[in-house]
Amino acid sequence: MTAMTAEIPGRRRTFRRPLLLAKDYAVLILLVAVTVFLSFASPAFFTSDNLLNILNQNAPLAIIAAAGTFVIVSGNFDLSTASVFAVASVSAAWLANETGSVALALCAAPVLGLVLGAVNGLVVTALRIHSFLATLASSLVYSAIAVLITGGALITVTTEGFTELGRGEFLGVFLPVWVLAGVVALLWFLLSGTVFGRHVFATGGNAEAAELSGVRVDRVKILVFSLSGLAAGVAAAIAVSRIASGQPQAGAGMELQAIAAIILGGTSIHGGVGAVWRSVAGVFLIALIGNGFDILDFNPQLKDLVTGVIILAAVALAAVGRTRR
Amino acid sequence: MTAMTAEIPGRRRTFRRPLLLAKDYAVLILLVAVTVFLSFASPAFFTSDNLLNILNQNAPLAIIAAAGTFVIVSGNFDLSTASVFAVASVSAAWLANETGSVALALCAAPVLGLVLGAVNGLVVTALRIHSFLATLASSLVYSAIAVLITGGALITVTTEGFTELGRGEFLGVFLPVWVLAGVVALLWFLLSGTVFGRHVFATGGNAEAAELSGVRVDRVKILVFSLSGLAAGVAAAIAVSRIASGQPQAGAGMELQAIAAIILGGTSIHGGVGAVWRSVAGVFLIALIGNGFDILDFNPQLKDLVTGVIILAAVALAAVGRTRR
Amino acid sequence: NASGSGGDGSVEGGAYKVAVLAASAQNGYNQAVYDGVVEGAKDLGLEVDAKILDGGFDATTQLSQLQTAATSGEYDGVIVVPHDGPSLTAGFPMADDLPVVTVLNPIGPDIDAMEPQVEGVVSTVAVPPTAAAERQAEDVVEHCADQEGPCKVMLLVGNLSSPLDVARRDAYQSVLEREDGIEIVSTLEGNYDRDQSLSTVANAVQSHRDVDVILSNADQMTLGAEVALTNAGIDPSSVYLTGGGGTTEALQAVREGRWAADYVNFPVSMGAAAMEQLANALGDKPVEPHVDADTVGPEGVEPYADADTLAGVEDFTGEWNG
Amino acid sequence: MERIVNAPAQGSGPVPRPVVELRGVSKWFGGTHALDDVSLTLLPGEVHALVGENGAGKSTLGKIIAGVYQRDGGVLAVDGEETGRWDPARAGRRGIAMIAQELALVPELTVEQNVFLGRERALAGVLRRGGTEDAFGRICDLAGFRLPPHRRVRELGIADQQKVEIMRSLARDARVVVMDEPTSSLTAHETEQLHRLIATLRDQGRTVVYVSHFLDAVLRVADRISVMRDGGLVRTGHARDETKTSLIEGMLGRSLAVTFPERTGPVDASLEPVLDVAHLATDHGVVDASLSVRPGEIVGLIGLVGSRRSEIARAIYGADRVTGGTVTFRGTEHRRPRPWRSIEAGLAMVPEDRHGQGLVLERPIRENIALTHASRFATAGVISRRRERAAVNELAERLALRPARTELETSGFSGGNQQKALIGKALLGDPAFVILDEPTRGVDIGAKYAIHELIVALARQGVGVLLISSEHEEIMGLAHRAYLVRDGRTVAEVVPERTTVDRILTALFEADQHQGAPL
Ligand SMILES: Nc1ncnc2c1ncn2[C@@H]1O[C@H](COP(=O)(O)OP(=O)(O)OP(=O)(O)O)[C@@H](O)[C@H]1O
Ligand SMILES: Nc1ncnc2c1ncn2[C@@H]1O[C@H](COP(=O)(O)OP(=O)(O)OP(=O)(O)O)[C@@H](O)[C@H]1O
Ligand SMILES: [Mg+2]
Ligand SMILES: [Mg+2]
Repeated sequence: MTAMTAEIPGRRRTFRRPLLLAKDYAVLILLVAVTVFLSFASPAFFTSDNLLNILNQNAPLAIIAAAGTFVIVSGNFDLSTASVFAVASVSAAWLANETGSVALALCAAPVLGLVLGAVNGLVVTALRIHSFLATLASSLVYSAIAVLITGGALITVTTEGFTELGRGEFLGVFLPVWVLAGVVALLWFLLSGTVFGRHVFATGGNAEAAELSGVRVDRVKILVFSLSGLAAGVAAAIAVSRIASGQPQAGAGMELQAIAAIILGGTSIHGGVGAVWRSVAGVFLIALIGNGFDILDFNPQLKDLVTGVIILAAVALAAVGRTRR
Repeated sequence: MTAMTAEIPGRRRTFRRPLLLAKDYAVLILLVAVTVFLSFASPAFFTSDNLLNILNQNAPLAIIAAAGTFVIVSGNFDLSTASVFAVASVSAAWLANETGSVALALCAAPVLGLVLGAVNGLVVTALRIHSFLATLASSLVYSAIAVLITGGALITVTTEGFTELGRGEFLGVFLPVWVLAGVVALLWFLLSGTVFGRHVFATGGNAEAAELSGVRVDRVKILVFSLSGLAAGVAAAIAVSRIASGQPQAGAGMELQAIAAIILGGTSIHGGVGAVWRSVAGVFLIALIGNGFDILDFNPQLKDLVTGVIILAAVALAAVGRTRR
Repeated sequence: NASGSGGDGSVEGGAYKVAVLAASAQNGYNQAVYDGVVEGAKDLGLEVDAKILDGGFDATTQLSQLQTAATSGEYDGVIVVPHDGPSLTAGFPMADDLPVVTVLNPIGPDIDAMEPQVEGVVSTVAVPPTAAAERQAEDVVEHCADQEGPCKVMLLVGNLSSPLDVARRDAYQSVLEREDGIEIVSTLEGNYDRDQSLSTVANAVQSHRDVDVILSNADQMTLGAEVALTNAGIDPSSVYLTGGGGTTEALQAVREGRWAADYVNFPVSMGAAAMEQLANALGDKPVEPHVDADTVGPEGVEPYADADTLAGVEDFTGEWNG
Repeated sequence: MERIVNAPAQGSGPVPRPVVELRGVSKWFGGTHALDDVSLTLLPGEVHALVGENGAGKSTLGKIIAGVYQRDGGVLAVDGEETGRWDPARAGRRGIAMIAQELALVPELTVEQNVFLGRERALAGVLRRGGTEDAFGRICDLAGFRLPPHRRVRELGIADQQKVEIMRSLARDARVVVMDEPTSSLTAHETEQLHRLIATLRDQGRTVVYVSHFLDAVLRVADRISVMRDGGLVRTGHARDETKTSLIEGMLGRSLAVTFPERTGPVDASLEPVLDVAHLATDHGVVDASLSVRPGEIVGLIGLVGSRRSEIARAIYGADRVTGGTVTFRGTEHRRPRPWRSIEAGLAMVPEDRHGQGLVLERPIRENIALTHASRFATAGVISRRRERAAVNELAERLALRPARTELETSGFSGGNQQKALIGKALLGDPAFVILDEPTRGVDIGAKYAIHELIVALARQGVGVLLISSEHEEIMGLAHRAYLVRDGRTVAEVVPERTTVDRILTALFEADQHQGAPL
């Protein structure tokens, strides 16, 4: 920056580090801010019990959001995760009761999720339609299937050991937290360190350029939707095992919660830019707000208001670093 | 937003006529097909009573979808329409009870909608964030406001004449149908016949190019969100007058129904392409399916399944005309 | 008595701290239960600090809240209005064994079993949904018995992907289908929403203008159905309309003869009853494991109400509106 | 050097008041100082050329004048009046328009709608149906070329899109038009037309800012030339005082001989062709294309804009669906070609539209260069960043990528440097055959020379090259053989060494005259 240039008031003259950090790490900054605030506000907050609880409770959503990152980065939308979750839940519950085999039932959920996700991918690529509409339609179909499997009723699982996955512990930490950690580590690596991940970014950034660069864009899309379905299935296995019952409404609204968390994390809705850790951070930022409201004596009718304002704050923080050119 | 998002745009395409029709008018073709089917399936279907009844019921949603077309064509999303609808509903109900003035109460709804919509537009343009996240956040804030207005309870309106707008008739046709017709005609013309409409297309097609051409992209966005909010307010006025009560959950889910109908109609989710009539056709295609289920006494648990399959059919029909590159 | 089984709160503040886990804090019914808890505490002469938590009609959220309430050490007891009773099972046994009273729905795998199903739930203030629905349907049977020719019934139930409502529909069907003269002409989903019920009934009426009975499990839906009938040019009082909930508007409609009957709930009294049982548990007094919610209402108010039963209790206008 | 039109009498008489004046303007992008204290005046009735290496800051300067970018410091004055807030709409109202280097059109709108965007003919906001044809016709006349007004822009090739940009700036009736490399996709004939148009505008008293890497053309059309280097202004001088050599010296800070590198010797005619195309046809305008390329041979495609050279390339590469004919690659038939199959077989293509078809702008340049061959640096799908970075950095050095920071986001690179990355991307996989569609589009004179050398070096290594270029000299100077293309057919084969551009063009034009106008 030379000294002689006239200054235009209010305009950034030079590049400042902290702003860039704000732009890239808005979600982390807010996550830390909320954590610090809650730690001071309530002694019950910063206890390992409470923190592990938060992790445990939100493991299914975080798993779905982590895999959903691939979908969004590839420039697509998956609005069917909640329905896939429902189908996987009721199927697992039904199988557990029918066969009495816990392993079979709990493995069936991810497998079914994978299959339904792959179907999404096939529909999107074969019909060449935008995934928003395709998965909206498939979500209707899937949730109807979930209703038909159960007849709308509740399937209560009494099979011995069925709740082990959802409620068990290992080294004092709930199993779902371990699963979450494993899934996130794996997906993080898959997106940022592998050829497949590279192709996902390229597909979302510029599908035509990707195709011309030899990326098999259709295959990438199918894989990405399969992954999202698989994750919904894993999440369903955890959740169904935790509550020991399957019902078709399970997971309702999760698809939008996951997308909101992904974008809140900083992954671009236009595709091409994003990271798995961001989505996980997004999930837990929203979860912390909810936890704070439960722990502190706030009027719960304000929870949505505060969540909305904090989302806007995250976004505004990210925008500060991005001045107009 | 720009041309290079998700799908690979086929370069120069050559088309065959009938397929071209299928591609462009898939939603109309299905609308006709479903109408014909239902006319044969039930004598109660193709009666002026029933058809007017369908128009009447879906007038609020159709109004929201018609205005939402502008948002989608401009390359944006409005996920806050349902919350704007809720705020406008409860405010109108509250005002009617407080002031006893029906006119004031019912005019307040559109005005409030306009204001909340404009706020959306300002947030989107000032923070330069994607409207998906911005309106998701604002929808949380707005629905919290709706809850705070009512304290979470229901407001029953007993004011004389309050239900006139929602239940009244003119020339044997329900007033909401007249309102719908007027709004659709106006918006159709606004999008296809005015400079503003042209700029909406340009903004969605390539915001950068539009900006370079001197289109005030930010102003277009603010207007587009204001319009969407205004429509949600008008829809709320109709709905609240019809049921004579306001409650904060009113309209829940409407935002996604509207977007689904818009895209089902054939408006591109990437922006730059679309029409008001398409969205209205999309609304009524879905509405016909629901009407058919109620009239024919089909198991309502299958409604979602059939709706999903018909959406996929519409989309597949449109895809037939679109050959691979 | 305040130091009964006490968590930290009671020792320090001398007051019980109670978490009220609402299925949604933004819902009139849940709000009424909460009001009942507060009133009930007052009637018992207890100092109670009751905090309402918003489940947002979301099973996961509510489960989180339950677990947070258990681990935070903030509360002495919990009163729940489960959004989804079966999924709350996962919260039990609770980390700190707080006494839990559930209102409206049981916690546990069986939605019709009122005795506590999981360890930690001390009392259930509810009516089995199937039993209530059967009772509503029996009133319809009685009405139809007086009628000549086939009796055409429309079922208007909340949401057929919810096990609770499916159980209700099944109960309606099993009772009504036993009778020869009764024909169920349509089964509709009203989603606890006036506007949606209005639409769906308006549609169905197009092909069944001669409907005799609309049997609904929620007042909001019946209110929508009523508008639909009026719009279609049918006098609502010529149809046997019945709802569920006992809202102010519903009771008024029954009294005015627009509706034939209503199944009345007493959310405020249920909240008070729940508080009473919780206080018993905290005070090491005997606890009733099942409080029949039909019996908790004010003196003389019959839960399965019609104009006749309401005639005797003029000043009962319902415990909530929503 | 012969000028098209005589420059207006400058130097004699009072100096006219500048329309636009920049004083000490600077611009930062993150850590990059894109413009450093630049002062410049634009006079009415002049053609003011900007020249400089890739990344010198020409586009940035143009965009600041047109309001696309905000300056970080300095003064911008229009008609002697300092501007405060400045954006394209305000600039437009003050009579300033821009043709962007990277095409900025609305693909879903028609040609006519794009041309009049922001300037719609309307009454109280309601579009007027009639009258637009006349206005459109007038602009076509002025511009000297015609386009179908109701065709969607997305259906146009890149050259026609560039024409739309030109027409759009005309529709603005601007006093100042910034043209950022307006001819990079145009053929000689159209470039000539544009130059005549520029002269007309100048003679009407308008100002044209002309950014170009074609120094001969710059010297012919410009009145004054500003030379830029590394974000700074080296000098502004009268065109008559400059020569190609002086400009190059100013731009690079050193001299450089600009000729075509020595062609490799003729290729043994008995060699098996590496690529053999027979009667190729697609849905996208290729009717009957036959050609062959031997290892080490550079073969050109010569045609007018719209002759479907790019479509032939795409068909061979598998980007468009082939409906007839055969592609034989290294002796085996390339069935159902798809880009990934081509790449696996050892074929590479540099597409003509670097933004639409070439690069993922929001990713780092490293990922872009490595995209096609990421698996080369991977074991079991896991990429070794170290190996990847080493390979990419080496290529970046060979191509003189500026800035030489391969971790930066691609969108932050100047047009010419993005083009270099695109070429690097094709070369990373050591292909046996490359298709180069406008490989030097928008690169500076030094880089162009480097790319030419690279092409020749490839041929020396035995790689077959299919070269498409709107700069016919490029093909004449580099190719061993060339095919003439018209309407999706290969119509004749020529040996550039034995003919001239003029003769070829005459042949192509005459053929076109017989067919009637291409519209
Ligand atoms: N949007 C941007 N973000 C970051 N850096 C940028 C951006 N635009 C330009 N730059 C940087 O500014 C410098 C000047 O770029 P500019 O595009 O003006 O060059 P140019 O002279 O037009 O080059 P070319 O001849 O290649 O088009 C370059 O170093 C470039 O990397
Ligand atoms: N399928 C088609 N239908 C109609 N017009 C077409 C079609 N394909 C190409 N065109 C027209 O011809 C032009 C094609 O130019 P194209 O890019 O194919 O040719 P080119 O010889 O490669 O020229 P360029 O120098 O532009 O690359 C387009 O601008 C378009 O107007
Ligand atoms: Mg440039
Ligand atoms: Mg070309």
